[in-house]
Amino acid sequence: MKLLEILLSEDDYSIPELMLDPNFKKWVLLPISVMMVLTGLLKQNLLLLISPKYRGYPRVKLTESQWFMRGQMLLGNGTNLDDDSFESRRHEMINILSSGTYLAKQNKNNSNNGSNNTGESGVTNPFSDPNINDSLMTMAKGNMANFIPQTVIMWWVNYFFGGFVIMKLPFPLTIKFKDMLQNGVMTENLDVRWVSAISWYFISVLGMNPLYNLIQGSDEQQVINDNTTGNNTNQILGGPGQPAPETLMKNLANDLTIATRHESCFVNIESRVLKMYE
Amino acid sequence: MEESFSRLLENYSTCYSDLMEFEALKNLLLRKEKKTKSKIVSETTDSSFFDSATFFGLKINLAHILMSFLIKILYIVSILQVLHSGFSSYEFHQLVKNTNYKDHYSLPKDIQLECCIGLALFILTSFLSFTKLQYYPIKPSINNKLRLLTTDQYLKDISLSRANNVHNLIGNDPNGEVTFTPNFVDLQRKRKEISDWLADNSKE
Amino acid sequence: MSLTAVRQRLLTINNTRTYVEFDPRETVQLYNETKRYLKHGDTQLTPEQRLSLMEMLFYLSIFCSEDVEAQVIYNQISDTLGEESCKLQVMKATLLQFNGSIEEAIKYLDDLIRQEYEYDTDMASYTVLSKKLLTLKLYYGKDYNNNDVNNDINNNTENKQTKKYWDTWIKEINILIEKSPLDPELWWFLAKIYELNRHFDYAIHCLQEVVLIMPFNYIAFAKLAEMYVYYSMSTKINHKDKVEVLKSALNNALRSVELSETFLKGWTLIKLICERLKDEDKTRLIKLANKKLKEIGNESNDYDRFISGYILSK
Amino acid sequence: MSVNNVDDNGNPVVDLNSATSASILQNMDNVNYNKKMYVNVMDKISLMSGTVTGILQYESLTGFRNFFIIYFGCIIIYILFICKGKPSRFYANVFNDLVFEHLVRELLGFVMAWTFSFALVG
Repeated sequence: MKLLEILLSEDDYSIPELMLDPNFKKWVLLPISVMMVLTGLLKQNLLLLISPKYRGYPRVKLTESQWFMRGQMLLGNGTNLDDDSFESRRHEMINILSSGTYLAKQNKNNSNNGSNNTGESGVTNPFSDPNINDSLMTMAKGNMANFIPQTVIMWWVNYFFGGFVIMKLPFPLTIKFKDMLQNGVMTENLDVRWVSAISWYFISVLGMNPLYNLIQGSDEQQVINDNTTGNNTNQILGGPGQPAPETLMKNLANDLTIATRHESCFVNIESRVLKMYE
Repeated sequence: MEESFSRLLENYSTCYSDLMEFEALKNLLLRKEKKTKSKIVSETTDSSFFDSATFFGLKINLAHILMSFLIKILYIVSILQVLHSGFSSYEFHQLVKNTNYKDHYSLPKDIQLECCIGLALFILTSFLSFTKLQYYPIKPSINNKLRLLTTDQYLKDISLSRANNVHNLIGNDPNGEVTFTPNFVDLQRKRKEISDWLADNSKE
Repeated sequence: MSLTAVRQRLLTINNTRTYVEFDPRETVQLYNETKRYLKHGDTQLTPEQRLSLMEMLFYLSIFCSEDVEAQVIYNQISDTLGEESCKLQVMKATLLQFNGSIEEAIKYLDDLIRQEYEYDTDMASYTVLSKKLLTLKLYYGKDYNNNDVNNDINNNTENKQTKKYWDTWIKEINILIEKSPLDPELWWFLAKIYELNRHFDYAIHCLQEVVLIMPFNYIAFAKLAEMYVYYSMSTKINHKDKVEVLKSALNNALRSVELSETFLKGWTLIKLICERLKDEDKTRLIKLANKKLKEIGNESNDYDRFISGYILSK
Repeated sequence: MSVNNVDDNGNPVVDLNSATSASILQNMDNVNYNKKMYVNVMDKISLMSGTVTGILQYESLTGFRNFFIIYFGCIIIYILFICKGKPSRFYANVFNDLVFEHLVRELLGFVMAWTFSFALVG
């Protein structure tokens, strides 16, 4: 609140004017700004490079999760059907899900005749699974790409441009900012508006977003349906930390059993259309 | 060349589920086709016409090219103005700093004015740079021309029923990947159809 | 600006695969235009979009029997991407189909699916390859040689040979659907086959699956309405049910226009169905449909104008 | 989009149970497109007005006042000329989408440009 008061107060009290070497502008302010822009662009491209790669699964596993998703879709989009077709589909899906026709493990056991007993082991160690390690790696990489450039630049600014005041802010701040913004400047009574290089770094970190947008985002792609939303069919059941596919299917079957109240989108559609367009 | 019309009507046969009636309609179109055939064939095989008119649609878009050029110029002018006033302001402050009367001088009016005009011009230009949405129809019309369809809006409708109007306007099926069953196309038949058509047309 | 519109048109045609629906004249024109566009270059085209347009050009060259050029395009794409992706594999199979023999293409795809895609895949790639394999096998394969089969609606249910042929199709597609129940294209194609064989009730079932998967597909709703109309005309059902079926048809048609305001087919179907439902008072709907058709006739593309004008004049 | 990305049903699964009426449904691509157009123009303007404010050597309150005048002025121009007076047709939640959602972003961009040109000129 106090900050707001000071921010909004007309600047009546005069501040002692400092004479700064104009070379500060040339050799401190500009290099930091250029570095900020460049690393921002670099980061974007880096994120593209380390984006997760295509990952495959065995086909049976995908079939299993697709049948599960079909049940979910019936629940979610069932309003698109009339009552009779919804009912018949509901019963069909309940049968399929509760009997586990398309469970991947079952198929495997049938074909290999118990050569592998994966069913017994229960919960596996998440770190022994290479797939999970992969996803953890991509997550970690994404985070690293975000904060490593930040740390590096901050260090760079502090190391090369620390210990002196380079500019005056156009707005006043409370005394609390003194520690942060005049870091390394040994003057107790200097006004907070005189700040060191690191505060220019902070301001540009906060305010760079519009600039990045202008530099790279001006392609006004007007493609009418650009189907880049990716396919949602590749999620698989029983990922890390999830219950077994079998349980999930049973649960969904239960949900479907309960879902007897079906609300079709065709109820009152005529009056709705008339109201919309007439 | 009305064959495309009849083909389209075939898709719309649905509307006339009486097949008999549909046949009658088709015959009507075929008769019409015979009448107009000679004229249209000469148009389709005229390759120079084909080159200029269908591709870039130069005639219609001269105004647009001029407009985008003008907008670029305006951007440059406004940015130069702001830069120039910035430099003037810099010089002024350097001068004033070395005198003892720095509180007595404020920035000269002309610099202020130049700066403000630059900003106003910039804002104006960035609003002018919005263009109305334009589309080419998916299928060329019977004389092989693509007529540029301009809508009267700068932004896209968000409500689903209106957003789909664009598809209807240009004759697009947004779910074509499903409805045309592209993975089940009989390639050999398609090739034959096209080579037959090419043979027919090159003869005439 | 016009370049934007050209780019946008080509990309839309590619994304929706509309080019497989074009008639010969349109195909040849699109082929020339795409070629010229890619040669001319466009700075705003991203590399991905460029590649996808090249894929379209590949298929267009195949359509126009320009096999050499297709091979060149294939080489260009595979130089940038490698041959791992399923789209490239389908393209390769297509090239084999015309440059080598169909058996070769079938064997290539079969091996690929069996040895690789069964164990390490994503569903889209798996189904795309399977569909291509199925197409090759059933359209041109030795076991099902059927060049005489006529797809014409009028004369195929009687012919035993064709019936057997379509039964194979239905069986094969069902096997694929068991593996990948969320692929709308499979359901749609199955509906198409049932429609050809005049099993409209089965076709309705398949289209309802499409609608479940793609809840806003207004084209599918209109198709459903169309199937209901056909179903109501078939001899199987009595008069009382007929009205019910027509009502379902009307509901679906209404849903399609609810999702898309100026959808010509939807409004036409509404007009038609309302005229058939003689017992009930639908004057308001008919009036609305006429109004909308008039609007379409005033401001849509040339084809829709022509058709709406025709329908209104009737 | 790319050749190795086969796409079949990219459609979103939306729970329609709550809203069967299509008048509420929105096309997300268009929503994003409109927002992007708006952000693009506002980004340009806020950076430019920050620069100008710095050149004029405005300080504290005057500078912030400058920002808010330009910001709200541009919103009004945008609504009147680009949205043709009907912003609700293009933006689901007009106040949030046009005023509040990007306020902090544009303000920080403005402050950055302001500080920068203030320091360079002064």
